[in-house]
Amino acid sequence: MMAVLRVFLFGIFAIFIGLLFMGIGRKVIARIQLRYGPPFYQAFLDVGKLFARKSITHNFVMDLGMVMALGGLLATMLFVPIAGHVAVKTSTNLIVIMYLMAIGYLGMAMAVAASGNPNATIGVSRALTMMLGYEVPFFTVILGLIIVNGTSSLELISQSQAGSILNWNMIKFPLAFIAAEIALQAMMGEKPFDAMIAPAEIASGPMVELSGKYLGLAFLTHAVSIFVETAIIVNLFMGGASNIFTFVLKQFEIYLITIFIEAVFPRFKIEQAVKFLWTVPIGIAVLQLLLILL
Amino acid sequence: MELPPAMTSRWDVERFGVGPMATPRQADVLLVTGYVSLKTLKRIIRTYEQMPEPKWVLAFGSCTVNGGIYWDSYNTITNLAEYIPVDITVSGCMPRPEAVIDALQTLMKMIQSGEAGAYKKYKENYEYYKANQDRVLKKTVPVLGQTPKNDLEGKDEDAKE
Amino acid sequence: MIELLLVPLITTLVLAFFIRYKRITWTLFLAANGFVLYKLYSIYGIWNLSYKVDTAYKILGAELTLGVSNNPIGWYFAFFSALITLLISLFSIGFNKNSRSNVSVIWMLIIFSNLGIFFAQDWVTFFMMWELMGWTSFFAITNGKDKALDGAKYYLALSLFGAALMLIAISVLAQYTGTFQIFASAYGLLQIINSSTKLGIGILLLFLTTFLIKSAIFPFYMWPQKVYSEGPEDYITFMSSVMIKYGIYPMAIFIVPVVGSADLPMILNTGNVLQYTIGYLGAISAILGTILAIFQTDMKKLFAYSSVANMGYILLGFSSMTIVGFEGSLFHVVNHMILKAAIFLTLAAVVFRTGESEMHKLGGLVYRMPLTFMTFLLGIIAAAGIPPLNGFGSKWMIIQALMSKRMVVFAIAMIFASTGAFMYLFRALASIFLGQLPDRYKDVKEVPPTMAIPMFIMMVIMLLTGVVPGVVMKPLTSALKAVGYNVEVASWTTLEGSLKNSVIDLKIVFYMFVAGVIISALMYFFGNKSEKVPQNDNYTAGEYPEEWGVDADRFNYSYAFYQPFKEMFEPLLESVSIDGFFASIGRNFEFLSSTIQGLFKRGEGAVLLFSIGVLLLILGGLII
Amino acid sequence: MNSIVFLVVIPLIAAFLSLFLEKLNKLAMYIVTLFNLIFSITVLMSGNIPFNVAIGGWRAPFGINFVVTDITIYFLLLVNIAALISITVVNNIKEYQFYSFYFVLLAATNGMVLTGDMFNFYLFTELSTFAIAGLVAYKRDRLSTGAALKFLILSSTASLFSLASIGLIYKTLGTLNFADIALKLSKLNQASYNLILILFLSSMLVELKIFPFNLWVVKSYEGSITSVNMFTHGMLGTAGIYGAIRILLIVFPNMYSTNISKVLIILSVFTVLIGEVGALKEKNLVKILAFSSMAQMGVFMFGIALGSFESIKGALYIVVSNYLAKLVMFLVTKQYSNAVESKNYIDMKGLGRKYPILAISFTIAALSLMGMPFFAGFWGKFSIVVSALALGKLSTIGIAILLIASVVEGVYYLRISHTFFAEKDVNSVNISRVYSLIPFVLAAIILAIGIYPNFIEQILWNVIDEIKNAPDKYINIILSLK
Repeated sequence: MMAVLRVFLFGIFAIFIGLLFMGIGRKVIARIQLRYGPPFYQAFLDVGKLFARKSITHNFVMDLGMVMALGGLLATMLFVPIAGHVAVKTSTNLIVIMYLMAIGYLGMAMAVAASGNPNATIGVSRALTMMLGYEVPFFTVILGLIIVNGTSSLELISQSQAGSILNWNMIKFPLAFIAAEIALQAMMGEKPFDAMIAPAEIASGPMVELSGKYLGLAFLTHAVSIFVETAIIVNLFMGGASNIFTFVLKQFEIYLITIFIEAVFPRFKIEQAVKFLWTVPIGIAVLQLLLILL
Repeated sequence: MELPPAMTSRWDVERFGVGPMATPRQADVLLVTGYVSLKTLKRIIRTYEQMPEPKWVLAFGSCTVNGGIYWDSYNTITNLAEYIPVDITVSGCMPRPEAVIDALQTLMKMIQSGEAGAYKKYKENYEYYKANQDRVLKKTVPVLGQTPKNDLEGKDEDAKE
Repeated sequence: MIELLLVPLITTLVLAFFIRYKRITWTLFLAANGFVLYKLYSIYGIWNLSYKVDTAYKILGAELTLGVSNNPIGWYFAFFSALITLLISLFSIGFNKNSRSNVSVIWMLIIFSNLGIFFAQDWVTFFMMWELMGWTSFFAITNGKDKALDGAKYYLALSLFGAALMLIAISVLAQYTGTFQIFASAYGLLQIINSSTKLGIGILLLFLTTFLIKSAIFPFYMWPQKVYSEGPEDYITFMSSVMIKYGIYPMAIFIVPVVGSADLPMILNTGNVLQYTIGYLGAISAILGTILAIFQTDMKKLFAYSSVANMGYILLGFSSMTIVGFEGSLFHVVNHMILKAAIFLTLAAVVFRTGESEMHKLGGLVYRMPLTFMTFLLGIIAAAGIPPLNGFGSKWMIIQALMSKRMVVFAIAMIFASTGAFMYLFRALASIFLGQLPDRYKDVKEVPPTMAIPMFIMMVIMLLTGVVPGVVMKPLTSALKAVGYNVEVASWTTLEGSLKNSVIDLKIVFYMFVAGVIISALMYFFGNKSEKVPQNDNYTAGEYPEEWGVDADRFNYSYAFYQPFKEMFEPLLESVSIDGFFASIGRNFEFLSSTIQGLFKRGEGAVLLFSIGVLLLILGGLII
Repeated sequence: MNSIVFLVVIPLIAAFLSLFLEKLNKLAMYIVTLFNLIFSITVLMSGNIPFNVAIGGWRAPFGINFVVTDITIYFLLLVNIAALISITVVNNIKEYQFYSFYFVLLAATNGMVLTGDMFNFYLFTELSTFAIAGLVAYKRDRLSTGAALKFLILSSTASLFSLASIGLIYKTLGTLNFADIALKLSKLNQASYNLILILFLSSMLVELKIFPFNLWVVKSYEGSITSVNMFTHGMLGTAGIYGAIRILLIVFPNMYSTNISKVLIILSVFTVLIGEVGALKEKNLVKILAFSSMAQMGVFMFGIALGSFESIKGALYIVVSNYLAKLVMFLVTKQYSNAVESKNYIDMKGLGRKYPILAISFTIAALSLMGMPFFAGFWGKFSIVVSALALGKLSTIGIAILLIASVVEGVYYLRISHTFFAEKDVNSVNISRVYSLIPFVLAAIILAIGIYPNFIEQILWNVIDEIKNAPDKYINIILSLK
């Protein structure tokens, strides 16, 4: 019973933090663009409204896919240690986390493709291409850290950085951190790597046919993915944290970097994005890997 | 013409939580900006019908109310409300961004108070609207029975609360 | 033991007799497969079973003995292939109702050779079964259809070529070791490598090439797409899930132990030269297979390349030469068998109902074939290696092994391939089952129960092996233990990696996934209700697609699905195309053939050539 | 067993009689062939083997003699069985010339196998050559006349060499008896030995279809009727193989110490390559078989040229497999090509669906020729490969090329089999199912040998034994008469 409650709490927590980050992110972007911006709780309002509205579905795959999307990401989230706490006792294996994350994306892609709108499919095709673009540098970074630590457990990696700030992988392996940051930007689908949603071009891509609660679920999925991705980076590079508050703060720092980049950059074309991801971050990551191996 | 300033730094409609959305599926409010030619009307109707409920229509500028300077054009409708239910209109030719923001604010209040529910009317009086639509849309059927090939400018903007 | 081989053989004869009665043949076929499976089940653990035939045929001064024995790893391969075969044969009953040709006879012969390969005790038996499988596959692929001939010819040529290499390798090996026994000759080969490295490696490479050909590893990766796209779909299912593993099995029992314990120059202290050779071949196959799969428009070709990539993973696992990698590879063999069978069954179902295999001409079939869709969905989730389905565990073990051996290039190749797998798998899903349903498929129905049941069982098996990997890992580890590897028998749900603190419990992963889905489903039910709209009610910027002459086919985005990606890779692929090389070999032979025919047609020079021959003889006899 | 001469005499008498028999010729053909076959079987069963018959009472080194040993009797059987099977496809032939030539051929090939004398061997070879040339020309069109002429020219050129070699032998050794030659040759100096061998080989290789001597093959196969093809293959070919084994292995065993065996290896590899590759693009089924028989003879020659007993055993397996398989293939070709009135195998599409036994027999024969396991050819291929790899660089390269050539062979043969089984409506075609019987039996024998080689293995070891112990088993028998 406690375990069930714990799992549930972790899920709600991730959703909450993710939505909060999204709201604040919008505000920050508005300030950068010299606007006033929406209130920081706007994301909660949006989601609430979306769930309250009637929505349109094309077939059961859309329902299934959206549930799978959020479910997959929530499941991923349960494997990520948050300030040393994990929802259930497990080995917090990085590879498991990376693969589990994919099921969320698959659910999402499936749901939107089921709508039969070409814009959505184009968006998904771009998103998957982008995925190939960022997974490779990101994994190269992870590989370096795994080899250094001799373990693929996220928890152990973050524990190994305990102590002073100088023990953080961010300081020890700055190149890896830079590469991971660039990959993270793409992972979150923020500018300059947002060719998959490109509202002006393909009518917000995957989301084109989502309405009401489907859009709401997509929002939540995005929120959880923000949470998971920043949490992974914090664990990998910033040594985790001793309490949850510090952890969330560190996560927010990571998110803020992403937001800053997002606010000022235009958009890459998809092939440009992949080419960029396969030259700059991979180059940096491989350099770091060589430094580690030799 | 009035919407870009309303959305960007000067007036920043986003502080009320209002932002543009790319597709009707995600939108709550349909803004019909400016005169509605017959071709446009056809698209407006499809877009409107694709929006999930609840949905509202904000008719924008004098042209949508009485045709404006196109009042006697053979190809333009004069009153949008005959074809789709309009919740709120903003008059002026052209209205200022402040007027748009004001209209949106009013619409929100109306929604809260339950006044704005024109989409229900559309359902109830579907035959009426349909008859009106068909009457004018007949004219768009090409003379030689060919389908029209030329593109047209999108005149609809959708907004989300 | 012998009845295991006799039953398929006798069934073949009976089937040949009844070839014109489809109902009888396919039922018999099913029954025979059921018997084989039962028999295999009953001989589990009895590793000293064997059957020998002494012939009077003298070779190398001794009389040849042919034999089969219950070899644990062979049993592991045979059992799971028999399981899959049984399911496919159940599917075939329904599938072949309308087909004109009857492939069951030749297929049964292949099943005979299948068992023979996995249980062969000596190289001669192995070779005999191997060759039998080669030419029977040719007939099974063509199955009386002319358009399948090109692909089948390609396969046959490669297959015969490989067999020729193997024959040379066997003969040389037997000459130096004096035995045809597989296990004994492995030790012999090890000694040869240690004493005269060049010769030993030469023999090893000859064997390796044969096995690479059969498992479609680079540079022989072209045959699956040529063959799978044309052959009878149910047989192709068998081929892609079971037959492609024929190269893996001898690698596992012969190449891996030899390479793993050979004393060869090391690279970066992580592995020896051969290990890296195998690894690079695997890595190239994985990457190339993935990229090529992304570009295909024919669904069967797409999954053919996917098989190539998966074979690459297995080789990568072998190349690590650790027990985790080895277990992972063998586990992946079965996982791939299951998921490929599931996927190809659904493709067969689609072809059965629509008669179309070009993906861009399909679409929206989920409206009509939901069960097929679900099977396919689970299949691609498994193929992408996503937990909680079955492809994950084995891939995870392979990656763990590669990372623990610090083989970074291979690990990155693996990740590249499995992320890319996502691209092509989704593309197949979207193009075949999602999107708009064209009008011509409005009347398509779900497949009949005989075909639906195997698909459903496949789903169950995929989920079962994904959540409880012990159903495969327990026999596997017991088999490895019986062969003499130093392994613990695996537990039901946990998998052990080779890094620190890397035990994953797939049961927990499954529970977490369920928990996530429950939370998410709560959210879903918490939302307002939704309304179902027809497929053509879609956002089109206010346009009516039908007015523009846009039908469902044109409205689907599925032809050039990854166009930007393709543009990036096309120049690269054009420069490394192996296909051109093989095609040129074929062309040169044909050119030579015409020349020779011309020589014999005209024949004015008969006497001249005669004198040349005499001169040659004089040269040989009197001068040299 | 002086009556053994009847094997030659009776067909010769029949050849004279055929001028007058007219319609009874066909019956006579069956009677004579059956007589020959039954007689050979009786000889086999009599248990007197080996024995020697001196014609006219002249003792061995001086007179003409017929020798029957293990090798002889088996080849005698092969020749006569081939004759019997071949004549089953003879029908609607009224011209007495055909029968005369056939009887001469039968006599000559039996004589070739039986004789123990160099000059007699030469005579019988010439006789059979003329008979075959006449039979090839039987169709009397441009193609077959040309083919026959070409064969005649080549074989007479060869016979010149042969005669020269016999002359040389007689000049230097003073004898023409095989056994005597074998004994005395070892005393000859190397150069003369080589010269004799080269001259003799040059003539021999024409019959054995080895490359540059074999330009007659394709045309004469193409130009003649099926029964003549089967005579060429089953009677003349088998007798030629017998000659090669007898003369090269028993009379000239010192060949392996010279470079000639290496030249033979090279020539046979070329033959295989040319045969297999030449057939690749061919559409005419008969020509394909011609190319293929060339290639098989190449493989046989390769096995012989290697010189180890295992490779010779392999070569003998190849002989058996080729002998059976080609007979099957010619029979099937005959039926199918008659049915569709074309020799192009593409026209025979779909026939295998209606007449599966013929097509399956053909496929089994093809697989045996390819050296697939479970068929007779495999054991031959296996033996040759194993022994070739043990015998140095040249043979290793040779066997590699041979194996690659066998890939090509596999492609073109199975392509034909596929065409037989391809989907096509062939209702208008009609073949009597009786014709399926002989191919089926022969194919079953191929399969039986492939699965259970013990029986044939025993026979082949007898043959090898005779080669191994030639002085005891052959030479002394002949020379120590009475």
